[in-house]
Amino acid sequence: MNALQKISDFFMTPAMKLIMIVAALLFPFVAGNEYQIYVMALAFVWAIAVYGMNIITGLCGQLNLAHGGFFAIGAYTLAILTVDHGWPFWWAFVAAGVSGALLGFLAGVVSLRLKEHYFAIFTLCVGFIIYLLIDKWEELTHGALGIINIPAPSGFGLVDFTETTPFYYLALVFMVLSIWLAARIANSLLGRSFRAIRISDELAASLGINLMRNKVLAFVLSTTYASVAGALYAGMVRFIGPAEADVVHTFDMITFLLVGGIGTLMGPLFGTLAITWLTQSLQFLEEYRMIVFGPLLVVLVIFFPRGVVGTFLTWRGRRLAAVQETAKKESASEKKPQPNKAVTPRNQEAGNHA
Amino acid sequence: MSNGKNTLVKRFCRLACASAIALAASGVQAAETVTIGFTGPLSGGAALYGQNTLEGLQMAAREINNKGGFKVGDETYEINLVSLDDKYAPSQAAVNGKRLVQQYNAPVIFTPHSGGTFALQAFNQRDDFLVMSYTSVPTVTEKGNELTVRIPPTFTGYMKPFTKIAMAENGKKVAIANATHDYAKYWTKAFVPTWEAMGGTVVADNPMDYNKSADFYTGVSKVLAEKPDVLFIGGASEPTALVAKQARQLGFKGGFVIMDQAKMGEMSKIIGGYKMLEGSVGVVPLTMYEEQGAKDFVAKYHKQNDGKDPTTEVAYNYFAMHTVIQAMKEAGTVADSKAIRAAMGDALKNLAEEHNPYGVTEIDAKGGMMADPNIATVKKGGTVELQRISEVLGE
Amino acid sequence: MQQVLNGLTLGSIYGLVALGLTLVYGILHVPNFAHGALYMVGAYVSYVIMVDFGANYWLAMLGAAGAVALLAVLCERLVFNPLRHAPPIHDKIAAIGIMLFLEALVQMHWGAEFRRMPTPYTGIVEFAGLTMPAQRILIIVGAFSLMAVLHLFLKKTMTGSTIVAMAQNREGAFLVGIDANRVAMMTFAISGVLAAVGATLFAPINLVYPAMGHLLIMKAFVIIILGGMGSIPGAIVGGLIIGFAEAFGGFYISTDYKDIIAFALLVVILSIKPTGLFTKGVR
Amino acid sequence: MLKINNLTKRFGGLAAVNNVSIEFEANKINAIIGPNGAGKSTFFNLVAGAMAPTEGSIEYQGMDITGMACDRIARLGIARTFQTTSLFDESTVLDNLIVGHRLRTQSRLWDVIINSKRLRDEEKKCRSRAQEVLDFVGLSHIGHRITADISQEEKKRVAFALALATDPELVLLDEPAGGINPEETENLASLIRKMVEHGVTVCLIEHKMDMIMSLADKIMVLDHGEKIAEGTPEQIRNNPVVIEAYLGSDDDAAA
Repeated sequence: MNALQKISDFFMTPAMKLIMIVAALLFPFVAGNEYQIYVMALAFVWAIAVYGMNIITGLCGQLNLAHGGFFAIGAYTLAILTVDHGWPFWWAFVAAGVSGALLGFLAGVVSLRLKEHYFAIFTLCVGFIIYLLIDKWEELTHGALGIINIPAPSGFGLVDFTETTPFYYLALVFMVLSIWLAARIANSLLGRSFRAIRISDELAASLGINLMRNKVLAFVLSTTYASVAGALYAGMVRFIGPAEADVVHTFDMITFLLVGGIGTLMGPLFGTLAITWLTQSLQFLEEYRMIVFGPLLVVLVIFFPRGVVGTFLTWRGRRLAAVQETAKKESASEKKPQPNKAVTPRNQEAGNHA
Repeated sequence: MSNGKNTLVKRFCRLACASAIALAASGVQAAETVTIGFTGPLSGGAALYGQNTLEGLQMAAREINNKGGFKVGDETYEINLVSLDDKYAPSQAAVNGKRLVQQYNAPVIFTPHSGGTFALQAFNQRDDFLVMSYTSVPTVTEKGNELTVRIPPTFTGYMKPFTKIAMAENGKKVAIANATHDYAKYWTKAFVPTWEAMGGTVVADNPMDYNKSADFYTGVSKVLAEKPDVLFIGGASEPTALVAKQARQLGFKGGFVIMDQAKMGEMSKIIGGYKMLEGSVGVVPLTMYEEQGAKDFVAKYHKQNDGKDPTTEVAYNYFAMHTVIQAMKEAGTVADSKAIRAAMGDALKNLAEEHNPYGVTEIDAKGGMMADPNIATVKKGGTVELQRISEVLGE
Repeated sequence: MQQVLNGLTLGSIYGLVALGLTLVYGILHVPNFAHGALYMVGAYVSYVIMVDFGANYWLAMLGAAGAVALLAVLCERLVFNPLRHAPPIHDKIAAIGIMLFLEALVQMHWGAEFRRMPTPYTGIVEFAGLTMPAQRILIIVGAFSLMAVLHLFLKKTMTGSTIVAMAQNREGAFLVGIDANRVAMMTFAISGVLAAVGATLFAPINLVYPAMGHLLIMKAFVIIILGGMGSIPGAIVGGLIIGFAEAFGGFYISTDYKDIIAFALLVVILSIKPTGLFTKGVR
Repeated sequence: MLKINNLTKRFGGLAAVNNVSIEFEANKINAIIGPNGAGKSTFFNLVAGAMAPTEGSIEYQGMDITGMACDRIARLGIARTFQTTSLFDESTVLDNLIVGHRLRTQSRLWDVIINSKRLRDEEKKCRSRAQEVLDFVGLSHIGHRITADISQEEKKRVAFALALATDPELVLLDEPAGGINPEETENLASLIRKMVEHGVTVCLIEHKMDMIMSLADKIMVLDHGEKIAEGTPEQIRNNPVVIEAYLGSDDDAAA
């Protein structure tokens, strides 16, 4: 038990973050071939979108089924501006983020007036409308033909992002930034407001939290994440079609989120990487993948609703509480100042991600 | 299609075999094998299509391996066909492409969709592999990618003969009621100008989603309201047959121009013969071809598959695999994708007739295969008449 | 006029599917995203019974209804019942899980190809200048008679009225001593029957394939939001509204944009009236 | 402190609260009793802003707050607890309370992104306020526990603490003693008294009559949405109309 405790302590230390970043930096050198780097980079791009979903669904508790649609909006904004209007990549990239935010704001203002099931169903329809528009509005989106020859991110003559390894680092930078911001939000008063809404609208409102303003903010943040991820995706794959807006992507992201741990900080990354590599290694099972993942989703929500990371954090929280209790008893009997000051802030951090 | 009696057990066996082969291949890269890659939809909505294309490749590979492989220089090689599923998603095709090149050293990758082709083209010249694209979308070879071969001839060859026949049989007013997916859109884009250039008019334009639509009556009755002589339809064979049937039920008396994706032979199975297709022009399955190569291939396929008819996908991909191997022989290398591409022209000339059911003779500079396929006209009373495109236009 | 009949055909099927959905929602407050998958399974079961066992159309419909009802009850027992007290997000995700699973299962067994379901009613009825294939008349008549039967069941039988009671007031019904488990199972079974019959009626004029339930389920959701979630007349009226909107919209605007009509309608209506058209009181 | 004039709320044709007028004084414990379905919870919802009244007005410290949004009312100093206490089961007790003081802070998204001094100060302020209220309700010893693991009574106290973290002047307690044993009820009652001693006005709904009678300064009795009596516990106990209402209704409210 003690060894477990030590290991789990170690997971929460800043050193662990450093190790993870170093591991990510070294990955291309360790990877057997470019294919693995490519898969990893693509997983990072998806992870960014999943972090967005985590803000609205994990923190704020609103199941947004249009998330894949906003991913596609980012991808299409970038593709249309670069291919049809000759914008430089990074300008179009910024525009993709902005359009995700703006359209997210519009969709949010309308859809967030609805609660729970209504919201989920409504966003499902919003996602479908996005898909239909992309598929049918040929003048703007090229319709079913998709958009080809999307430029790779411009490296300003210094780096060539059409190469896999440089793109990997680019995706890594964006993902680390995304996680960093997500952590900031989750641990701040803002994140606490979102979580209060997740517990219950009534409770949050009675605590003086403006529901609409906070929900819309969370929604806009999430759609911005999604569209930034979508823009990166377009710059990576360099061909997009209406299928990017398919609701299947949203379901995939939900799976990533649930496996990793909904509402936790490292859950989205863990879930995305785990499932991505699992599917890659079980490639020959592709056809049967959903036969495994469907029931997996059901089992997860029934038995492990908090996913791998969430279950770990709860377990750890309990352990720490127990440790503190025994320490208190000991200090009471020995009349000594209790030695576990250092434990408290850690513990709080664990809880914060919940 | 519906005679695919794939039981669960059978599928699992096939799967187990495939994965065993894949595993074996990933383990040791034996000196005498050459890996040919495939990425296409093996699950999801387009799975059947993907599996059909793969089947053609497998059939050819099996044939070659059973004869002890093929000789390039002094070395004898066996084909190791590695297939990966991409669910029709371009990004997944790109991932698979990377994998096939990096992990399996495949010099050639087959893909049966334009989206996958575009995604692979983002890096195929740098990573040095040949994309064998089974799609008749012209754009895949028009962008100047030097390592792409488009396996079927472009559909644009059908425009003039179809238009000519349809006008002669029915009249000059056409209504568009085909499907809405990418391929159908490409078709419409090419068809409309041709029709108009030859003096026809488009009286209604109302494509429908053949796969998701709940009902074609609304759409069909809408275009029929404009009293067209000809109805331009087409998507997968099954829904196309339904569209034709519903148009007849709604009183349409003219003929159909049927996009080449739908095969009249398969449509006739659904709507009970060719009677409903009177006055129509389209393409027919290989089984109806008179050429020797086609007959040989069909006979061979029937023997191997309990009399089941081969699909176009099977036939073209079977041909393509043989062509690639022939090109490797001509080029004297199994690794240099540029040399293999360069040898394609010679390979086509020297390809055995039985390996070339469609009689493809040439490849153009951009990598597009050229053929003179048969087109079919349904005459009064439901008889089908076959003509080569050159014959139709030569009249 | 042709469009009225088209609208009626579409509307009656939409209504039938939406009815099952709205009943389940009314009783359990679960938006069953897997309902479209149940519809799809219903079509496959009918197909198998007819094509592989050579049975009669009506027998196939009966068989499908039974099988899907059983499947629906299983879903309730194994998935939704354990999740009764979970946060609302969980049952939705579980429903999505069921949907993915059923689709993958069907696809594994039958493949993704389109199949055509045979029907004994292939004739065409000509009436006052209107062309109506017999199957379409069968759809309209069949759907509406099933709705009538359901109505009688809910109004005249004991079990039916407990379902209505529970839909109207869950806590109240519970206090009065209604066996909530039994009612929940019953409701799922009915929704399964409705889905299977709808599928068997509709499939002959369409195709059978694993993803056939997708669009339908989304439209069904639009319908029950419009009609008020849990409201039975709302589902029927909503189904007809969407059916007619699509038939006329498809005819006068564009078939290409036909599918968007339902969703655009929803967005407009909910932007103006967030509680739906026919909802009464507070949500 | 709180002045209610002719308050009415109708759902469809049914009046859940009908023409109720009453005044609650500051620094007192005010109780609302009545049989099930008498409109007590609706009354609370109206005061807290969760619903807008059909008719009538609500005046709080001389300000008209009728129909004002819930969160604004909370910022004006009215806090509430709910019948069922919903909390973050997965985080620690202390962690649950920090958000309670959020309404007294100004930080926005931008502060979060740049981690501004304002944000850091406010977070410190919220944390210390959480610690304070936890001490106040006597739970500082379990602040580090996972909320799912604490007892029902402790949860009730945490809910009080959460309401107090908003710095309220008026606290609405909806059945605070529901589902806990008599001894715990007594402890909770003393906590309520302690709140009043510290300058908070309390208004509560409760079914436990003993507790109300010993605790309340003023009682209002609702029946079928209408006020049928108001007064001191003594007055209420002897009011024939009230007795009639309780005997006449066949529920267990008088337990």
